[in-house]
Amino acid sequence: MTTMAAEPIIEARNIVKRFGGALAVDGVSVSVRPGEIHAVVGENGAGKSTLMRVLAGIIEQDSGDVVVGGNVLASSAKASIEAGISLVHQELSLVPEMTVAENILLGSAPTAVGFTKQKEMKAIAADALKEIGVSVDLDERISRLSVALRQFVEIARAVARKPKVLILDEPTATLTPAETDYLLEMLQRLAQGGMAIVYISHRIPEVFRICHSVSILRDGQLVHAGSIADTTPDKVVDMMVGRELKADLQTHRTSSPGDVVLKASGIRAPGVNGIDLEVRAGEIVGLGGLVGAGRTELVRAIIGADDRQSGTVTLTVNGKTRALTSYQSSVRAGVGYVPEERRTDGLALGMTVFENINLPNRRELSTAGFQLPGKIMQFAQSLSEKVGLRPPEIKREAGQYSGGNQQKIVIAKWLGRRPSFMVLDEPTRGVDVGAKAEIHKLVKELADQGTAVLVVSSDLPELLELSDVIHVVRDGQIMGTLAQKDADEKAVMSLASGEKMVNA
Amino acid sequence: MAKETLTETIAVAEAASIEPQAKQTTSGRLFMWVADNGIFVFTALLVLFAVIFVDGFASLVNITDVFHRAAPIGIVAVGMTFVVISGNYLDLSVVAQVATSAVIFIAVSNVYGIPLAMLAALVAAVLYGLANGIAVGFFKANAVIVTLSTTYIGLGLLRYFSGGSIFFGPQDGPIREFGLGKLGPVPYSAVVLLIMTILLSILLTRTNFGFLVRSFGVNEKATRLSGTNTGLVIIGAFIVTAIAAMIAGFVLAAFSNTAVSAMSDGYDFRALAAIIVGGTSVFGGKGSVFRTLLGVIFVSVLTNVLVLSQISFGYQQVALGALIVLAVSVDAVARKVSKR
Amino acid sequence: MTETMQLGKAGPQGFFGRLRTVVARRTEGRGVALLAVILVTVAFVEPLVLTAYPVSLGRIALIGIVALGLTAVILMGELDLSVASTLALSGVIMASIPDLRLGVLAALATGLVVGAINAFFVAVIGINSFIATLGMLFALRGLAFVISDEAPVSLANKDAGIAFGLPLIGPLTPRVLIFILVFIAIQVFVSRVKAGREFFAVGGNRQAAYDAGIPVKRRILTGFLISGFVSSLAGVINTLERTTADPTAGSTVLLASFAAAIIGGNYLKGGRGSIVGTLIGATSLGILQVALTLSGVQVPVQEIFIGAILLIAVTTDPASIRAVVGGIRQATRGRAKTETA
Amino acid sequence: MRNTRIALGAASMFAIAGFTLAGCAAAEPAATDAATEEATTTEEAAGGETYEVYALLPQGNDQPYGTTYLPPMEAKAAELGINLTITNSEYDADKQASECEVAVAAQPDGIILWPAVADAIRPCLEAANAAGIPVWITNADVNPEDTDLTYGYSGTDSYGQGAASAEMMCELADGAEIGVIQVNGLTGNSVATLRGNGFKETVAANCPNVSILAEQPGNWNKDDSQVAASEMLTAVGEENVQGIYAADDTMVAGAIDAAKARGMDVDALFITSIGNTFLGNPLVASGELDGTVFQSSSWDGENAVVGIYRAMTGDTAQGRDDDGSVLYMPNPKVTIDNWDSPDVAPEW
Repeated sequence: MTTMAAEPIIEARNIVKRFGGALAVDGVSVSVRPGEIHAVVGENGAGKSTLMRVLAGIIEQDSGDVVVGGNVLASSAKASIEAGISLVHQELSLVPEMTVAENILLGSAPTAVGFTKQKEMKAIAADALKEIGVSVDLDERISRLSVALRQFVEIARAVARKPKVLILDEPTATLTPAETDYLLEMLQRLAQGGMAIVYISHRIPEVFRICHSVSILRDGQLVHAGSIADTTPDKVVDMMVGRELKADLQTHRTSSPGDVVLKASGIRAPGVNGIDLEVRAGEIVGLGGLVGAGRTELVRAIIGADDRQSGTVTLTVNGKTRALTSYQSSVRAGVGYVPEERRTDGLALGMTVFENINLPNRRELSTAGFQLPGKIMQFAQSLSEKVGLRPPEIKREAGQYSGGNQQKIVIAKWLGRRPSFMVLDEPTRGVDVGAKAEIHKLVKELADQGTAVLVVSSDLPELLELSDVIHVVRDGQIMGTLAQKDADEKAVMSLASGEKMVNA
Repeated sequence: MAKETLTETIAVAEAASIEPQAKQTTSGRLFMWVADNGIFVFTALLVLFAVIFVDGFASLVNITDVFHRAAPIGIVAVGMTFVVISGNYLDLSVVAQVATSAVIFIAVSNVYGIPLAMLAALVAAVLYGLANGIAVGFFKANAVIVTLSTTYIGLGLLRYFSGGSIFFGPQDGPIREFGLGKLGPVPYSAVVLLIMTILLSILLTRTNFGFLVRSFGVNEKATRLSGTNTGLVIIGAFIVTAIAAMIAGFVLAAFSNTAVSAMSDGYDFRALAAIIVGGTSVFGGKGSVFRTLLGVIFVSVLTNVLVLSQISFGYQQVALGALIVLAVSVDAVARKVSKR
Repeated sequence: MTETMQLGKAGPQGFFGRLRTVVARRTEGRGVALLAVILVTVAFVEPLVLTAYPVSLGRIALIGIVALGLTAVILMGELDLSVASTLALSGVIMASIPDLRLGVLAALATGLVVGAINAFFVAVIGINSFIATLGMLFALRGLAFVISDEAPVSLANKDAGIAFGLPLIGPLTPRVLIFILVFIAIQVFVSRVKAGREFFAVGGNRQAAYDAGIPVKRRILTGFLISGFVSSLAGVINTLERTTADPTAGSTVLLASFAAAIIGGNYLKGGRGSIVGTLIGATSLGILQVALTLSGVQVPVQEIFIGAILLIAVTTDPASIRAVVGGIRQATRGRAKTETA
Repeated sequence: MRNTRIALGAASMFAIAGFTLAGCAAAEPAATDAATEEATTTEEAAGGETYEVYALLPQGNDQPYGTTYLPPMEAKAAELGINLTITNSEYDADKQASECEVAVAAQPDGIILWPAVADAIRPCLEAANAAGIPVWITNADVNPEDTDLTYGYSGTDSYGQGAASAEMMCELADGAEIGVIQVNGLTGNSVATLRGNGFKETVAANCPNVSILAEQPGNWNKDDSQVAASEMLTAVGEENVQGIYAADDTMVAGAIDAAKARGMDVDALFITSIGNTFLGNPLVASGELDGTVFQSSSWDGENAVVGIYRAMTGDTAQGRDDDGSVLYMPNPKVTIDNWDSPDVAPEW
């Protein structure tokens, strides 16, 4: 809110973009001044990403202008970049087999008669990394970097272009709280340097922490624009979803765990160094920690999705104890797994909703290997209604649904198996507030019905809201265990970052 | 513009979540229909053209010839559709598979009788399927090179053990009768093709195995993480292909009553061409056995028409190539237009 | 704060550390291993392969040159099945033009035109390159038959051709030298030139390439031009050396080139691989073939052998081994459990 | 290593498949002997003076002719103490050229060459010549301007075969105005081209009353030929066709089946071909095939070895001047009159 140049550096004027018959962005205007951090919030599918892609010249608008420093911008990625607009994408847009330096200067590497100037390129890349304070080997291939590090390389690329306008689309989705703090401070630094920043996020607290002004989109229309000071988190959320949902938010459940269902002992795998873990019927166990702490590796090793070097896992369902040896045996024994990478691992986006739901349930929905279409349809329909898929059109391709709805489909296909043990890895990453609440509700119901649930989440409020007990993982080991009553963000963070040691 | 086609998925995603009943313009729907059913239209037009302008085309005896062209390559193609839909490009080793089957069929039946011959051929076919399937499914090796190497190995063995000589069936007997037999103008070989198409179509669309082949083609990881042994699925796909190739070998051998290791040269890419013209995606996931059948009929009718018109071999190839590209271009363009 | 940012490894430590990283970053491991095995074996069994290296080089160049061009396309996740037909067509066109210089130019132009057409269908019309070039595979071969009237076309100036086949520098024939030049050119292009490096972006993450303002269509065009040009160059070389152009030429080229590229560690879906890898793959195959010829083993047995080598080569990719090891471990673990249970 | 073991496993699986084939090869004694002999014979005569000879062939066990060409060749080589190294370029001129380079580099005592593409062979000859290695041409001769680089030639004259077949067709037509259809070999294959031209040009020269109404490739395959022939009959109208020529017996058998399948009276048709093979000879006997040209693969194979032997032992010098430096395979015409005479007993 400090001193700001009066003139906006970038303006979007009545942008309209339709896909097929559908309006994605409906006459939206947004303007940002130098040094301003401007939040754009809205549910998935509200049109945020489309609007940003128009600003970055990746998509051509049907009508309306993008004005930078007073003159109208031609719609092309190159033009936008030259005009000083750079976009940090939601889904990482790095090239796996190119080096860090090359990725930072992708498409804009310095050349002499076509030849890349290696030294100069590395110098620029090094500066950019220095500016955001990250150290990484410039010659390393992206494919060998951790997710978080990739996110920072992504940001370094945007910064390296010395942009006037920096657009970040869900930059913290894959980051841990510590990294998020770092990123937010970094953005404030950049803004003070006079850069205009457009910040897209579902995480309302972050918005209120660093942003000066906010634009709220719903169904492709601008429903509110103004200074952050004149509004409150609750108001913002209400305007985003267009309905009261405080009810579903922040409702703790009183759980009464039953017998141990899952027992994992001495689990060793790449990134996992000897972990023992128990989950009881009707209990939600949360796994907290920083990205790269080995949580995903742990759960995948437990259920056999990845090969584990040593350790045994048993699943006890009404008295019968089975050993989980391979992933298939786990699924047959009654394990459900909602993976971290929804679009690539969770769903076959090119297939219809009912086909995705049929996938793990096919044996039950067929006789002698022949599918029973009627049964499959009925089954899928009831499930997609149960998880509140909107619209519940099971003949539609999964890829046509928004993130939140896609996640609901993933959950639905496992609910069909009445899992006795359910693993959810980052269940609401990149999911809008409304769907988030619904998914939380589903997870809780699942536990209430006696399923043992294991949740991995980097979203602390979510972890705290869902979990009955939280194990904090660092360097592939459980650093401490917190019961719901004495768990709070600080406690989890201190364990995750290894400041102190709590004995369970 | 390609920019759009690339962001297409995101686009549609947003469109859908905004306006569930996002209606397409009528012209858009028309173009989509053409895009989806191009092969039907093409085949219909080609046949219509031939009937009107190419004398002799409509004669019964010529229809038989078209079926003779379509049958062996068609049986291979409908089988290979499984490998293509599973997202593994193609199975080059069908060349070796057809020849092996044909030689075994004639040679063994000459001594030990037909049932044993079929059994021996079946063994060989299953071995092909297993070798290809294991290498691709479990070793995650590249299908093109795997099937290329099994082609070398297979033809090598065939030529080593058969000495490469040409084998003749008896001048009369069941094989001969089957080879020359007809239902009206339809030779038995074409009947076999039809039956194979129906059976494989059921296998692909109505069974869990077929479902898994398709879903593997769309997203391997998601299929695996739904608790599927994807390795077995791939092996299955290659075995289906191998058995189809085996039957093609029988048909070919019975028709010509001879068998030699060189008789199926070029079956690999010719079958692929038919599959692609039919509209099955080489990306995997999308496609159908009936489309492949149409593709085969289209290519066979085309060749037949060109020969009837006394076009030389060179021009025949040019026309075939051009039509492959044309058929797919129409599809691609129509899709783009319908997006507008 | 900074300690949070130290996630992931910093620069490698010490010489061996650095060496290990360098190795880990390469994609040619499999090819190198295969080549080593083959070299050692022939050194003992058929040393002539190495002593008569000009011959071996000749065979390598024959297999490899088209593969080099093909790799440029594969790096972008595209395919070019039309290379062999392009080779035949450009040869025929060259031979059917009386003036040698004109012929060579026309042939090379043919390659570029074919490349441009392929690129047009792939980049502009937007159809899968596998299909577009499959169509060209048939069409161009047919065209070669039409132009040549289905029979070999002799060069007007046979002596020039024969001269071309003779060693130029030391024992090296122009074919080998051109092959080396082509290798250097493409290698430098994809490793040092910006446009070439961006092939990896186009193949590795096309959306990212677009977003970064890389002219993807132009890159694709470049790639197909390279592969078309190199194919026609091979056609020219063959026609000169043979003193005649055969419309059926290159029947064994397409699959051999793919084998070379893939053994060399190139990833058919694009974004991963190297020209060096292709060179290694071609070298392995070439030496293997020469050795087998000299060994005098029956031809069918040679085929079986080559097939087996190829099969082993593709099934011993680190990823493959990991996949299988994992599977076996799970299987065995399963057995152990059922015993106890 | 585990993966190698798996790979071996795969290999052995194919071995099993192979043995299934071995079983069936037993059905064809000729074939099995061929297969087994090859292994042994070459070693046998390793005693005394042995010659190293490379045989650069464009076909082998991948073609029926090559299959029956090889055993007699190897038998004769063993008899003369010649150690053969055989290659197969599958009619790829570039592959054969490279094999030629390899052969020259190996410095053998002689090279037997069956050109894949005659026009393309001169560089190979010059290389061998420069290295002082005698070259004997077999089966298909080189171009006239190249003959002086060779020590001689033995084999058929593919063009002559086509011509001979044409002569028979002319006799059969006996001046009558008839139309014939022509089934060629694999497009672009040199033998196919030569035979095709031989037939066409001889017909044009000797009996213009015979007109060729249509021609299509049959790819040396019976099934392809059968369909192509039938389609040609449809195209030109079967009532206009009184004769059929096919470039080999396998394809003519297909053409005959096609005519039969259409209910044409095969005996009334004038049908000629080339080969007199196990498939063709019975057709001649039955009177369906009116005439074919005998091609003896064993003569071809044996004389290739005899030729290079004489070249290596100095019986014949470079060039074609000495008598016996050119041995043309007798290509007797086989008709109903002589089909059973021993000197035209079919070999393949």
